Amino acid sequence: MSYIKSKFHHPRLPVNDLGLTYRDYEGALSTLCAGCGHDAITSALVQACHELSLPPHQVAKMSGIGCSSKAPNYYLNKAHGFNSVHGRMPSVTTGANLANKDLTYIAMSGDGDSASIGLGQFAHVVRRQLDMVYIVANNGVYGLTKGQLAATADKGVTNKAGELSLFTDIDLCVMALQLGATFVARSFSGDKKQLVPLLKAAISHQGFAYIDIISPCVTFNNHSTSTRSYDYVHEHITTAAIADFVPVKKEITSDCAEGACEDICLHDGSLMRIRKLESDYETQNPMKAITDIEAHKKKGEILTGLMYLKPTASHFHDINNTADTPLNKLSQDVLCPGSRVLSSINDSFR
Amino acid sequence: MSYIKSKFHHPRLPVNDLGLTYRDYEGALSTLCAGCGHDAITSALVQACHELSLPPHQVAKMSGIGCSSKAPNYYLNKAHGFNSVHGRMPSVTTGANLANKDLTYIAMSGDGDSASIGLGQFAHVVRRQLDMVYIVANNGVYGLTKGQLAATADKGVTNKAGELSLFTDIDLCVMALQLGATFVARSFSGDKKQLVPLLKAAISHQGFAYIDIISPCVTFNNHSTSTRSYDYVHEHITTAAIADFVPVKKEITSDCAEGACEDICLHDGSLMRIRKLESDYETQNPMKAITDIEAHKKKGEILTGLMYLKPTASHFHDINNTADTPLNKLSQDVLCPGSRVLSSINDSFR
Amino acid sequence: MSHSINACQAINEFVVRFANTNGTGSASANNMFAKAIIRMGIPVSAKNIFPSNIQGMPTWYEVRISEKNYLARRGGNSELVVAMNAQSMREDIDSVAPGGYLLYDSSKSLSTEGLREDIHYLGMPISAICIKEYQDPRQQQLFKNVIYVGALAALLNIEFEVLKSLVGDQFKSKKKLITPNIYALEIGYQFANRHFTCPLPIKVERRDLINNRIMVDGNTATGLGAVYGGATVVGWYPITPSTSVVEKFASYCERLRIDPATGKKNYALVQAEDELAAIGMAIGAGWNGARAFTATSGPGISLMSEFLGLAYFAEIPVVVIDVQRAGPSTGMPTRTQQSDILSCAYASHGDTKHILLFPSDPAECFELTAMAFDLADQLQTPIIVMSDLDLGMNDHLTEEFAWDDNRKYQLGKVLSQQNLDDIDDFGRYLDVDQDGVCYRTLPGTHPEKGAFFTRGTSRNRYAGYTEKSDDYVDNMQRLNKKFAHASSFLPQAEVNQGKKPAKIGLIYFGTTSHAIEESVAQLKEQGLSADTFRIRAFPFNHQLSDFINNHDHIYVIEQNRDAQMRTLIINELNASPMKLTAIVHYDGLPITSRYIVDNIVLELSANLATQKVG
Amino acid sequence: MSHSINACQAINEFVVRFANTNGTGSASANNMFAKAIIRMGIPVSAKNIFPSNIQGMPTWYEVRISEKNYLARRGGNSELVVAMNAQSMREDIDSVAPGGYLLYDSSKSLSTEGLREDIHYLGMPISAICIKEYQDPRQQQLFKNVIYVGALAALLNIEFEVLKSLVGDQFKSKKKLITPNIYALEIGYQFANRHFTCPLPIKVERRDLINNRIMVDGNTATGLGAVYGGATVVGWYPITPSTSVVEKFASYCERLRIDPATGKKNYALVQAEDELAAIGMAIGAGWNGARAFTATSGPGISLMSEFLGLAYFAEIPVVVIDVQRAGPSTGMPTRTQQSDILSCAYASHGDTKHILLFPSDPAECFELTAMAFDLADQLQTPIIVMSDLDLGMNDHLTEEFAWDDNRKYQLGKVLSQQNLDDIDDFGRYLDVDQDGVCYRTLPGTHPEKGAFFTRGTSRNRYAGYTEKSDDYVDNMQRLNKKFAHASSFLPQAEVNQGKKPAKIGLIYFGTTSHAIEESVAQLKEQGLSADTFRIRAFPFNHQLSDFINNHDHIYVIEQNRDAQMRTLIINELNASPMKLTAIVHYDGLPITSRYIVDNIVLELSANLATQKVG
Ligand SMILES: Cc1ncc(C[n+]2csc(CCOP(=O)(O)OP(=O)(O)O)c2C)c(N)n1
Ligand SMILES: Cc1ncc(C[n+]2csc(CCOP(=O)(O)OP(=O)(O)O)c2C)c(N)n1
Ligand code: SF4
Ligand code: SF4
Ligand SMILES: [Mg+2]
Ligand SMILES: [Mg+2]
Repeated sequence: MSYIKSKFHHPRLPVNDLGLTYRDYEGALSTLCAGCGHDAITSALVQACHELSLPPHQVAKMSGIGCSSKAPNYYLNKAHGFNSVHGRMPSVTTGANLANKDLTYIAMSGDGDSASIGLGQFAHVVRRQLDMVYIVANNGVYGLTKGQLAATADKGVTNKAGELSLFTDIDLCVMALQLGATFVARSFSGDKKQLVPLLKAAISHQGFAYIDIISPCVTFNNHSTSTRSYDYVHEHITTAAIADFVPVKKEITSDCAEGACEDICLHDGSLMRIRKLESDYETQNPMKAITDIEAHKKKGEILTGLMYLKPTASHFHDINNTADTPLNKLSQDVLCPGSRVLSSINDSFR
Repeated sequence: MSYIKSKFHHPRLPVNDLGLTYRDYEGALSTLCAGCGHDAITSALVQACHELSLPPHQVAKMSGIGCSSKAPNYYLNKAHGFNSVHGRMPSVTTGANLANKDLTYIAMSGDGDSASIGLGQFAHVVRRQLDMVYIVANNGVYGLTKGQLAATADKGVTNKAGELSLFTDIDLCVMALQLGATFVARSFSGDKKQLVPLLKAAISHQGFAYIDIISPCVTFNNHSTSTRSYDYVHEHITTAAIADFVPVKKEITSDCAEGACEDICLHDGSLMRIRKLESDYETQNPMKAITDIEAHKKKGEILTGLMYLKPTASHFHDINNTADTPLNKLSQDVLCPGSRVLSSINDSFR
Repeated sequence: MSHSINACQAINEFVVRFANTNGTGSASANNMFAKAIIRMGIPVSAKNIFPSNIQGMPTWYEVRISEKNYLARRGGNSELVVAMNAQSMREDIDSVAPGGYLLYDSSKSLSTEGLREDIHYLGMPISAICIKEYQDPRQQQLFKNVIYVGALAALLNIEFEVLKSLVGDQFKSKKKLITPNIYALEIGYQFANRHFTCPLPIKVERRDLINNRIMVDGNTATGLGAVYGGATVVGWYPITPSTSVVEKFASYCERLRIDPATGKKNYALVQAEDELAAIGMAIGAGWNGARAFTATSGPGISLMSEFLGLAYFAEIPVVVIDVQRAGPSTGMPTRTQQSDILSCAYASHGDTKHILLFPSDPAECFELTAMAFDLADQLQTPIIVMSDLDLGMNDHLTEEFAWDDNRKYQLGKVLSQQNLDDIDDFGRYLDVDQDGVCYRTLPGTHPEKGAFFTRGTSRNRYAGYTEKSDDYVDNMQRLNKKFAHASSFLPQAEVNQGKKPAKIGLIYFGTTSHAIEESVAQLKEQGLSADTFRIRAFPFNHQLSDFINNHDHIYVIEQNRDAQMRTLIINELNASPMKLTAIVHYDGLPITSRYIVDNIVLELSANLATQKVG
Repeated sequence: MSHSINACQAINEFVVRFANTNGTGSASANNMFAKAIIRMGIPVSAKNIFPSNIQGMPTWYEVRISEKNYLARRGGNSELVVAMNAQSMREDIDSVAPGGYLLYDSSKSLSTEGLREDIHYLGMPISAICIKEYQDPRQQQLFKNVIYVGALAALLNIEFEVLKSLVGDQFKSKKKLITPNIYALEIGYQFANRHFTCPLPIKVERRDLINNRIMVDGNTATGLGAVYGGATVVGWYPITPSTSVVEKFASYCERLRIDPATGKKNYALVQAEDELAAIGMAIGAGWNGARAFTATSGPGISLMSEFLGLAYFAEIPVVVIDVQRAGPSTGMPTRTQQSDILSCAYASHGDTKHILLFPSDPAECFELTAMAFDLADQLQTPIIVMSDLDLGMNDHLTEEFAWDDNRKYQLGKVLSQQNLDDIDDFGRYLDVDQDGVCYRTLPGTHPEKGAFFTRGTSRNRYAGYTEKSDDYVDNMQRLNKKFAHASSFLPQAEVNQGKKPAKIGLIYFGTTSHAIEESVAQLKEQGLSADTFRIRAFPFNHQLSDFINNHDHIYVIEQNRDAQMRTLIINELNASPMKLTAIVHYDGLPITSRYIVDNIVLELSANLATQKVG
């Protein structure tokens, strides 16, 4: 039932550099539960892409299977999307990216999709430093199959059905840091002010960018004892650093106290302005980021914000030394060696 | 061609508490390449099990697929073994362990088997804290398929065929530490003096024990530019702490300098004597262990020895609260509720 | 509007269709409705037609009331439609049979354009009533459903006492909910009596046709069967429609499998990281002598196929429950189909064959699942129980579950320490009894003897690794022998056939069974008599070949596109394809007798035509 | 010993079998031997029979020399056995044909007990010679092999010049190795001349029967075919016997696919973490418009089955190379079989069907692999190339590779930005041309039009998610239409049949082809004439039905236990099983004409017998 919304454009809707309104970045009507965190991620993504003036059709929307993996249908309807199979989005995205390095790959996954069935592929796509934005909508449960515990659920919590989480949670931010991701952040679908700039930064980052977005499942994991409920997260969230994305043209107004800010220049001349909320925060120290995450967990806090950024990251195609022309655009005369070469090859087998 | 070796026992072979000689712990004749590191692991295991006086038939030998996974056929021929499928040993071992908690599960895997195809299962068996010894014979390549690079190969090295390792290596010790393994060590098949006590400790440890054993592939990864060759490892190995296993009865002679030793009492009253070779070494600090490993890597050194030990670890069956009788020994009258119960169940559906 | 249009007339033979929005708690109210009719002694079948989504999408509940005891989906339009979802109102109106009734929420008046003239409209301002009656919006939501059930009681002549007792049972544990629910029922009941001429010409009358049958879904039965079958280890991964098999198993274990002395669990259940791990755990446990299973659906079967090949070749007992759904790929996860037949029978690369069981109702889910554990141990190979979404997730009126306390688990050929002492020549793959089934040993049994190395690679009779052609062929032929031997252990087919066989033979299995009795009756009305053969297991035996040989026209009726069971029959029995006509139904809804009969008749007349021509 | 026993006599028609230890570098020497005979204009086939292990285990190399051009494995014992492995000496002696010759290393004398009287022993103290000649143990090892080749030259009358030129070619790049190798050859050559009566009664004589054929393995051809077919993206995971497909693809790309200007790669190859990821990458690339493939064997096919179902249902072009090995499970990884037919044709749960291609020699591996990329794009579905270990890893004498420079890649129905502007109603799954193949768009093509959401779930013609039964059925039927339509694109079968058909028809495919010409000849000797039909692709077409109808006895010859191709034929063509007799050979070694003919004759006489009786 995913029909497209009314195309009526309010005359006064703000347009971006491409002359597009945010309406041009929307997708089909969501079929998720009213209040689902994933829908908030959707609108944050719409806003981020609009503000970045991304040409919508130059984006590829990738996902696995799950409520979260349905979300790509609800944004950027001018972009192609691929709702693949459960837990295998990373490999499909890898192949798509190998075929055409010029698109922007925004992938949406769930914590079941990535921390359980997809953990191996998650780890290996990080390792391969694929140029993509990897979003996990972290709700601590399997929404689409009605609320079983995910491997990201905190030890000791019970899901709505009363099942107890017996084991320590798998933290995908920590794993991403560990495996060499060049952009790692955690955010909260309930905090658009923090989420939108982080998404803009992740999308602008050339290289592998991971964002873990706590995205409450209102139907199966929003109860009082949950640690992924809106209330709980609002109460226990702390932020290490907020990242503001400053596009190229926009000149920088120094609106922040000494030392509290760090400006990181990105590949295209745009800026990431990091506002440090924790005095001892370091943007480029993955080991420290891991320690901080664990430390806050011990305190019962959820650390969010930008965890790590390597501005001058290399990605798969640099490393592989792939041709500049996307492989899917190479013509037969470039690809096929032809008969003359073949006859000399034949001679090598006589 | 795995026939059993001559059963002739040298009269003067030392016997253990069970009256068994090491011969009773041997397996079929190895079909691995002459000089393969895995054969050294085999003999270390034979010695460790013999010295621990393990009843051979109370051991279950588990493995996946690979040269390393063939190894269980070459030790403990009185124990059952299961050479399963590639990368899936952890799940098979989990099931076996659930069925009978009273056996000792010694699993042998390869770095291809565990760091690539098996990475997801590796991570989740660690998380579930299964009571087992998980050995990875780390040779940086796929031996059985003739030498392709494994995900554990160091970035920048080339395999024998000349293929370059493009990405950062996956370090399974780090991952195990990260995911809550309660015993983590790295060793070298070329250093039996260090390996045997570590194996004894791992086997005696109740809970999940991981040992990463650098085990050179003489055929495909022992060349001069390899970082997994016997020569390279011998030259770059450093040891954080040696673990000596001291069985219950054997009384402790204090043969080591102040502070250089730490004795940890294990569940059964036996001791782990940790000889710290690095002054700032801590046995029970996983985050520090990770930092140390990475630090040594940066220095081009390979850190070995005991990385982490949690003596009072709980394991899956404690957590699951499984019955004391192994599940495979429960009789029908315990398992089957019978007809009376059934008729009341029927009534609930009228 | 509803002046002089003729009205449907029916007593105990009609269909009521509920149109709701999922996630609004309509399920339990609709369920109460179905149960009430059963408690009045009248057979009922109920089909839940729900979306692959959690909240806010249209969902339907189709209740067929049939004193003839025809419990398949009837199909076609419904005599009464309870239209509570504005989203789907248009199609819901279309789904009313001519002369039938539409009960709708008249709080907002129906948009009149294109309204049908040939049906009766029963408007009831349910939302308005709820807003008046209740403050809490959640209650306004929930009691809506209870209220229309109350109205239906009046309209269809359901005994109000029956409803009250049902409410009583339903809220045994939450007593304070009883009064408000009965109150809501009364609101609807009285409103209907006041505003409509009750009862309608379609109504129910008390009968005594239920006997000892129960109303339960197949997955509950399967989970319970696993408990009775002695399963102790489960590795699983959630997937619709199989999820509730394990959830039910777990909840029964929490009641029936806790050691009274210690409070510890006499079972171990692990939600695995994926399906490969799930079946890996079951296989590891089976290897180690515990009864183990996993439950999955379509995509899970594909992912398990490598491991299924291992279990076949390494000869490890394991039970797999496949609750089939509409494929291919992710397909329609909330629709039913029987389309994993081939992928299960021949799961995995290489020459591999698996044993399949085909339950047709919950009672059989219970029985065949329990039996599967015996078969797995006796035959040392995977046993796959082929259920489907219709069977697994819909409630069915079924024989009560039965268990003979004298029944003993069949653990198969497992050698004890004593046995091993008595044997001087143990070989894991020695065909001692010449039935292809060899004696196995469990780890830890004997300090000196019986240990062997289990492997997925070729091995000789003593479990030694081999690449010798003769050893390999010897082993493969023994596996074939074992497979042939298996059919003698398997449940017999259910055959209905007169002394002299009818012209037509119908072969079917699983949930198609529900439509067969009705189909045979309808065929008879058309002067066609038919014998029937219900497959209950694969591999087949001579019974099936005989049935095929004894009939001129055979129809293989199944719920998939590619006639997969027909393929299996032709291939395994060398039956002539010409003789076996496929009747396939694969739109994701349970098959109906109408569909079966129409297609048989169509095919027969076509047949005749060609005969006339040629 | 070898006094008055009669000796094998043969010119250009005999078998030489080499028994070595793997990892001792015998391969290249043995290969040189085979090539030398080819360079003398005489056809040769060479089978490598090696263990699933890296070093120290017995390995055999069987060279059949046949001027009749019979290039299947002949089977039976060999006229000459070069026994260089003490481990397997016993069975190697047994493998000599009566009157045949055993060339062995006499440095240690043979243990005399049980030595055969009926063969000739040619002792040569090779180890001793090497120890005398070389210091470096590695050299002592390697040159052994070269020395016995030298000896064989003398014994079998191989032109020494030919060997020298071969050495020259082999070490083009390492010139300094030429002299020592020729020296080693001479050692052997002279020793043989001095100590044995050369040449033996079995020997070779120059012919001119090779024409433009080349000697190459199928995997090399497949890898090269992928280069010519325009493959740019590869995801793979190592597995014997498919590994060298990708390794060869990679090495050709390093030569032929580097952008001259930038030195950058016009391809991307990823060693994936497993087979699921490998095919996932290929599918992602296919979705995005690149030509992509993966190569695997048995277990990999099982692991890829979920993804194959997605590609079928979501209609994504992708090429999969399956180099089959002996299953089930891990089976015998270094033995050959054709046993993934069913698991590939119907890979994945649900109603799924895949297109298969069956190359029979390296030339066809090249051609069909290149063609597979066109087919995948034209049909928007997976194309599986069914090779096997014998074809893939053994060198075969085959037609040289051919490529027509006018040939253009067929990219199928992909809409450009312009196309989209011209269309006002785009629906990804609209069957515009009524052939079941719809028009697709690639990401990034058009700023406004043509974008859609690809999914493995059910969808309508406009790619919108649907659970409507009609939409679902509509789509499933179109997929069937597409599959039927496909056969017109596929390579034609190779049929040999006289004007009036023979009594017997042989249906075969893949490597079985090598034994067919010889089988037909041998049958003729027995007075039986046979027509032949070589399947080159699935789905089949009327051609095959016609062939079956035109013959009384059909034999389906294949290399698996369960007669999988026969199943496919019966199922897809409704052919009568009674008519199709399976001749199955599945011991892991390549099939021989002897086996085929013996079994046909056996079956025929059995047949006659029963006819007499009944
Ligand atoms: C191979 C396979 N196994 C299982 C499923 C069933 N399934 C669908 S979604 C899902 C988990 C979804 O959880 P998550 O990824 O966290 O997404 P969420 O719904 O919570 O956003 C599962 C197990 C499937 N579709 N495919
Ligand atoms: C599903 C599957 N894929 C691939 C293979 C082929 N294979 C056998 S062993 C192996 C890798 C072995 O490497 P590792 O685990 O490191 O063991 P090693 O031989 O190096 O000791 C592979 C890819 C297989 N047997 N099964
Ligand atoms: S079930 Fe949870 S995750 Fe899924 S849509 Fe509803 S709220 Fe969101
Ligand atoms: S190939 Fe390498 S890993 Fe395998 S047996 Fe030989 S040395 Fe060991
Ligand atoms: Mg989730
Ligand atoms: Mg390895």
